[in-house]
Amino acid sequence: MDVPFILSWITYLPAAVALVLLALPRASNRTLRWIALSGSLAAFLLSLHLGFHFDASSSRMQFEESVSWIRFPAFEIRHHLGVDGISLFLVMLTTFLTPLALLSSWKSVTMRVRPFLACVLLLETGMTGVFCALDLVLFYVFWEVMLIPMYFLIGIWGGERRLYAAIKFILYTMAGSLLMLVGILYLFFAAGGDTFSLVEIVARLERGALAWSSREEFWLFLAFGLAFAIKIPLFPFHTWLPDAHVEAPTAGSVILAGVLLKMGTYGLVRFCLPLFPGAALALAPWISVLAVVGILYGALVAMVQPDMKKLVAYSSVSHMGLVVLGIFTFTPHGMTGALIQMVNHGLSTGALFLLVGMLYDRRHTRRIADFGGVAHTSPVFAAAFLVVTLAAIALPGLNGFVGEILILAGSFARNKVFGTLAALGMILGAVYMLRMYQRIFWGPKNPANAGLGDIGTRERILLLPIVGLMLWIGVYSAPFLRRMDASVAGILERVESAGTPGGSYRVQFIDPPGTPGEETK
Amino acid sequence: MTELLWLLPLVPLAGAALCGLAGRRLPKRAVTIVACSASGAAFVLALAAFFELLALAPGDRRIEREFFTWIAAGDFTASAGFLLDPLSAVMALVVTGVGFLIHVYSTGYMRAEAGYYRFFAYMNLFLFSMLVLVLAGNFLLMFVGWEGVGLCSYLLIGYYFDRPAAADAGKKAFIVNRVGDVGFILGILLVFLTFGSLEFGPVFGEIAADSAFAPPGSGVLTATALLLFVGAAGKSAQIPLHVWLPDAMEGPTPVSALIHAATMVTAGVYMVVRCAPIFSRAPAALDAVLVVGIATALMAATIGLVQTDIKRVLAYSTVSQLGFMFAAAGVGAFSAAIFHLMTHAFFKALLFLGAGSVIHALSGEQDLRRMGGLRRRLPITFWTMLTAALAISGIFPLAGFFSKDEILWSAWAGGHPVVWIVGLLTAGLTALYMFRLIFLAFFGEARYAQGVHPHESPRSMTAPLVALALLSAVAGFIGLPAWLGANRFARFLEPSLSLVRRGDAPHLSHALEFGFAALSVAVALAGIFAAYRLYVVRPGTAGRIVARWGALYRLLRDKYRFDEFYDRAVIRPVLRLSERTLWQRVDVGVIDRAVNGVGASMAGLGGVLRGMQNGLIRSYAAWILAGTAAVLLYLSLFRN
Amino acid sequence: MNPDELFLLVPQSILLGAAVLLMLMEPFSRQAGRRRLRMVAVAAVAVAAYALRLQWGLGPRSIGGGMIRVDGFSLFFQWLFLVITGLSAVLAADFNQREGIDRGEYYALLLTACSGMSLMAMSADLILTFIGIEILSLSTYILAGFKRRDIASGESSLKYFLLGSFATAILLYGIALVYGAAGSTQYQAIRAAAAAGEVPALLLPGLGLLLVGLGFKIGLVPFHSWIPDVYQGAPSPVTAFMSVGPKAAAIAALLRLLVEALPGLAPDWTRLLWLMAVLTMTLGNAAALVQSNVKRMLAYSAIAQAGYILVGVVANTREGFTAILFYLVVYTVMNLMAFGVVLSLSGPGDRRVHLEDYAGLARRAPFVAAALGVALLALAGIPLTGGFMGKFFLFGSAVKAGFVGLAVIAVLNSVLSVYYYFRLLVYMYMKDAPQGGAESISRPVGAILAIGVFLILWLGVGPDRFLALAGHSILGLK
Amino acid sequence: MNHYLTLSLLLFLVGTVGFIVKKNVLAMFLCVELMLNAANLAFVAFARDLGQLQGQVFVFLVMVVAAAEAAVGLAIMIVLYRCRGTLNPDEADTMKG
Repeated sequence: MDVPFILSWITYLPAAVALVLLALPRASNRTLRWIALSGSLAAFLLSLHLGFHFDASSSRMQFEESVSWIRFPAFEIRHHLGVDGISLFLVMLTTFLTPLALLSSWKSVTMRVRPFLACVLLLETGMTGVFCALDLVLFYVFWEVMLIPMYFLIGIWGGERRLYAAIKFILYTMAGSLLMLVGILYLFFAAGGDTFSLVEIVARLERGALAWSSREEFWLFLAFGLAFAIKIPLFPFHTWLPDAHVEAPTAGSVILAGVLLKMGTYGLVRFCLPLFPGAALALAPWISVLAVVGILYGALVAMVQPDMKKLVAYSSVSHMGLVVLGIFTFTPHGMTGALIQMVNHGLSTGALFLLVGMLYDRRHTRRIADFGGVAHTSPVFAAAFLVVTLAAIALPGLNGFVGEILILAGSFARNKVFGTLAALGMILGAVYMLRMYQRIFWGPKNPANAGLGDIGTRERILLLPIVGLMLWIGVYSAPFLRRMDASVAGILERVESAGTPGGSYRVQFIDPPGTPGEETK
Repeated sequence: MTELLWLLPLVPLAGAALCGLAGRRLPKRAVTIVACSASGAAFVLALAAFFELLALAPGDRRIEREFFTWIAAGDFTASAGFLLDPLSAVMALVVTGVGFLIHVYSTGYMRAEAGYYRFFAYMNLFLFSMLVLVLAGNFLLMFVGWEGVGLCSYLLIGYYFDRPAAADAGKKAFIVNRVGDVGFILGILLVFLTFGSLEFGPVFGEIAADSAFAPPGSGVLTATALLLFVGAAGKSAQIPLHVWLPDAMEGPTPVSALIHAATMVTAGVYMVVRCAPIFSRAPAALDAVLVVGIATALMAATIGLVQTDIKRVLAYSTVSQLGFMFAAAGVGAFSAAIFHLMTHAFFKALLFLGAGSVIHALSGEQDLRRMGGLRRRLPITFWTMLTAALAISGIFPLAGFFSKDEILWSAWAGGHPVVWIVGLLTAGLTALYMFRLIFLAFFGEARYAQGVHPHESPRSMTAPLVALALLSAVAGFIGLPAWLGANRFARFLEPSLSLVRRGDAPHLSHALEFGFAALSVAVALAGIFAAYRLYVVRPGTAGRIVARWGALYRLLRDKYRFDEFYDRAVIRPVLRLSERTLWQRVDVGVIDRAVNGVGASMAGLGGVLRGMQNGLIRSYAAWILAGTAAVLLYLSLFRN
Repeated sequence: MNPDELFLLVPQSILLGAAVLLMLMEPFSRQAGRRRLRMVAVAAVAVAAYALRLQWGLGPRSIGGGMIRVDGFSLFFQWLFLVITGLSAVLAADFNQREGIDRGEYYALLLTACSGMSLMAMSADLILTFIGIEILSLSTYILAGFKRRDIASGESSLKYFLLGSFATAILLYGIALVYGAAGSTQYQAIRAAAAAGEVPALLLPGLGLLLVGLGFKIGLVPFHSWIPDVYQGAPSPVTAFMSVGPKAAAIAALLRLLVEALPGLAPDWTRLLWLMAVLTMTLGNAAALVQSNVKRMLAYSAIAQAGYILVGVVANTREGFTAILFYLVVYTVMNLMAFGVVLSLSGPGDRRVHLEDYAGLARRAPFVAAALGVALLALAGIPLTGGFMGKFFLFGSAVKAGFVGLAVIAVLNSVLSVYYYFRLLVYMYMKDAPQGGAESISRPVGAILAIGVFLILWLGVGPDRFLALAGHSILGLK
Repeated sequence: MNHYLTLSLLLFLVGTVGFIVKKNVLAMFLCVELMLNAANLAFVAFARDLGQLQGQVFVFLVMVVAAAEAAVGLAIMIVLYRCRGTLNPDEADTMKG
């Protein structure tokens, strides 16, 4: 079965539903919610089609579609979409998490429901578009447009300091992305001024029709890389994240942590590596240092957070550092691990925010110290929280482990110091997550929880698919990893083309400054 | 049966799923049936597998089954596959056998608990994880079981989660184990890096072929072995990662018996033995194992002397015995380590269950100082525990005698006389603290609270005691020392250890070996006698000794102050670093302030501009004039 | 002048004729007939636009011995000015009634201003440019002070008048110097004089003074100081007009002058304008950050926007000029929308123009808030709006011309601008209204807003036609 | 020739400086007139130097413009005086910042 323009359908269906919502003036909130939910579910079902019909043996773009968008005599901007093994699961993650985010707000958002739903759906369009776009301008448009609904989500439905958080979020991310815009423009003119197509420009680089001077490549890498680093967020560009997370409503946090952060690491893999492999190689040690610092720093700071959402936010800094480390190992397993870890982090952190949201709905506080003994009143909830916690700390058999072990294997092969330090993050992860779990759920019965109740049917429906997916990836990750292999190999081949032949260059190059080369197999 | 090997761990998993998901709505009876039949079925399956293995020729006793590819990325592949060989068969038998007995015991012990279903779900899940651990055919799958049992341990220690102590202990156990696990993981990665595989077969095969990547004694092998041993030390509570085990006694007593005595904590020993091909080619690492093992044995035994909580005495005893096992591995006597592991599983599980029976009878009292005189009230408990105490003390012909003696003898024969002496001393101490426990609990006058009427436990609890007592009594005979006949146990294990590199053992006479055995029995008897003098004949003597050696006593009572040390040297500095330095100072004070500072400085610039915009026409005109001058100047100055 | 040339001046004649007509009608029309005055103005604009349409496609012509050029460039700007004038007239209608200044002169002055602007775009002679500027200026001086009883309006008018005439005098002196240096005030002649070997000594200071004069009109730093005060004090519809019309006209004149008359001095003026662009953007944005009066904030924003436009001048390439024209269209739409909302909400006395007055607007008037929101997003340069596309091509032209540093500074400035544009969004959408009460806007303004939203999105999603038009228009520059 | 130009420049500078120094709106406007006339002088001088008539024509144009400017300016000043009762430019500073 071949569905024409399937990626466009997936991308724009939510936006279309959002417009429908805005155009229905008299519908009740309930109706609106159902329409939004079914719209996002439809997008999810369509994205399943991608998963089933994806050809795992190919590293090429699939389900490609390309139509002229803005046409000039000298060049055109194309509406060019496509997915490969790198973006496939991120698209699916987006369509998977959005219905859940909508469902999570079923009861908690009662004010201005219509614009809320529209924002979430528009956000979905933006995110899907980011993962599918293969034209630099199109990518940039999605990248930026997606900020606006997120800004409103934080600013309108957020917590007490929402205005500060919203403006900080938007300014911080805009600063990075606008510099990327300059990078895109430069790239465009350097590539001949006739195409914004990523595929075409990479092809030119591969053919040798286009070559960078090392200075050029360095600055271009930074222009793109900064935008991505802020989004990831890579230490030390992370301070927008705790604020944004804490103030965002549950659905916003879920999407923010679940999908938005991945856009940064995705961008690195999709753009920075194939376009600027030389700079990527040269900067890899430094980026790895930042990543490792982020892993430990995020974990240590997470350890002492009194606010659950802040804790999870800092843990994201730590986890995303691991993903970055995996990417810059330039090993097949490290990079595959990074890709699957993006999905994993989306699931586990998304789920954590859902769970924290459920607590917040009931108690209207996120201070860990205000809780204790919740397991007495809400055993099912406690169990679900435990599973998610364990996934977040990479317990084998759950999804997080698959990603972490692959990343560790990759980084250990590349550099033992980094690998070891990153592994220490596993200890710290257990410390802060279990600390939180213990303080919330264990302990003597707490009269404040008297009215807490256990989670209801809606919330179970919400958690079940996530937990199921966690187990699936944890136990049988092959269907996921297999679909990434070819694309990862393609990227790596591209990166390695920048190293001098023989490969020894590569290994020495990657060692951190100051440490002697280590033997790798 | 081996075709159905996958069923072996899956049966308890199904039990766990059933109990965990539906248990709240099922009657207790149903939970009992599900849980016990799951563990019983697992035991039967393990027996079947064992006999099937036995039916094969010794050289063929190695069955590998691969079910599916679990992780595959690049050249990194890990399959979900099992390896059944004598070593894993013995472990599976011990795990399921003791596990089954403890399940049965728990139906009685936990009867009154509200979280009955939860308890059994965790227990079955534990069996599943433990079986994955011992049956795994590669390092990574082993790690799955490894962390899985850690999780169950965490959950079961924290079973009484409303007690802060239990909750803390669970967390402590998990985190300390994580420290070890990271070592384990790094070891695994080093293995992968060196040999390009994670499967036991290829890796050990290459090592045994004295691979050029990692020749015997090479740094890589030593590093690998040491990292793996860090993992083992974490799981098996060896110095310096032993601190979690005594605290783990906050869990229900059957848990202590199953997880924290008989099975999980011995996983470290199992792992070292499984990786014997590596360890035996890394002499430096082996020495480390030996030193840590024997030091732990002695240290824990000394602490055990002064503990007053019955379960803590047993916990330190466990730590001590685990140290023995590592010492055995350290001197290269891998089969002796497993042998002791097995016998220890029997008698230590028995001791814990007996202690549970005592606690049960005394309505939760765990302090030895408030027991006494229970001999007649709890006859079955007393006799079975006495058997176990004799066994652990190494009295001929009980199981502990054979296994411990083999370790001591191996140490001497392997050229480690100091280890032998320390081991002997520890054996004496073992007898001393064990019989201190027996005498304090069962002899003398009753010191428990008025109104408590101890009575013997129900049959569901005593039956496992008796079964274990029998095993403790006779299990030793499968591993007779050379001067008594053939060590069948060692011979059975042989195929699993065929890749071990062995030095040439000096030929020592059977007479010498017999003499040493007699000596160790004598030392044990001396220990028992000392305990008798101190706690039965002259009960006041202990107090006088304490008074005289106050400092030493306090040191022992405070467990050498490891916890305090960690608290001060690690936990608090890290927290302080995180809270004050990283969070408040770096994150808020530097990074975020820098970010906000950019904004503030722009707003500051805006403020300055605001001031310049003073509303006066003439000053605006002055600006225009100045600007004109600047433009003219600029144009004339920068003319090329 | 032959009939053919007269035909080319028909649109301007219509405007001026209508202006005279309006002045004559004013004393005879009563309150009820006020509508007719407006209709006359709008009709004049429409007829002039139609007349312009007839000229399109005739190819470049010139009148008066090359003093007046009718080419794509001037047609584009004439058309733009007509749109601006027409929209300003419509926007002003209800406001003027409310404020009691609904007089024929108002519309007449708009029309004369329009013809002054058109003259600036068409002129290829410095003297004619000067006259165009003066016609425009005199009209706007009066418009700024149109609320005679209002202190702020009077002050605004005075400031504008004094500083404006001061700047004009400087400009005139510059013209004199150029005349002295080149021997002519015609652009082609100046160009020839500058190209013939040695650059005459007085040409450079002449250029400097011309830049000061035009820079004053555009609002370039450091000649911007009048803008905030005048914009704030003038009646809001006048501010709306001033923020787009004269600015665009001055840029048109600047482009004509630099490209047609002084390409030989390009290294000099690009370097100078580079610096001015940076200063203009940065100072405009930084000062806008700390404003709480929306009109004043938009005034500073207008300064900053001029800085972005200047980027295209600095690039000094066909792409740059195309982008400028495109951006001027976008800028017109978004600024008129923003001011349209401001003047509708400002209430009696034109006083409710503070950020607090916008609190909770999304609740009180969802459509108005949404329209203003779209305009603000466009001003901030968010994709899918014309504002993004405009900046995209402007900065792109700079990058292509090798001014990467300028582009970087420009985008960083855009980040800065996001802060204050979005702050208004914050007030509208994220704060609760203090006193509630639904807002109403007049139907014409509503229609303009709706069309504006549509246009901004169209320009953002499908800009190719407009760009082609702009690209075609700048072919006249040579 | 140079003398005329020097005089013109001098007049121009006097005008600009006067504009800034004077504290009366009317006087400031007269300074602007002075600047315009400086330009006129320059035009005439250049025209004579170049032997053209053009520059002299410009002067008339400028004078017309200046007259219109004066008309508008005086009107504005009258309005200002009615509103505030002063012609001091420094008092017109209600809008700033």
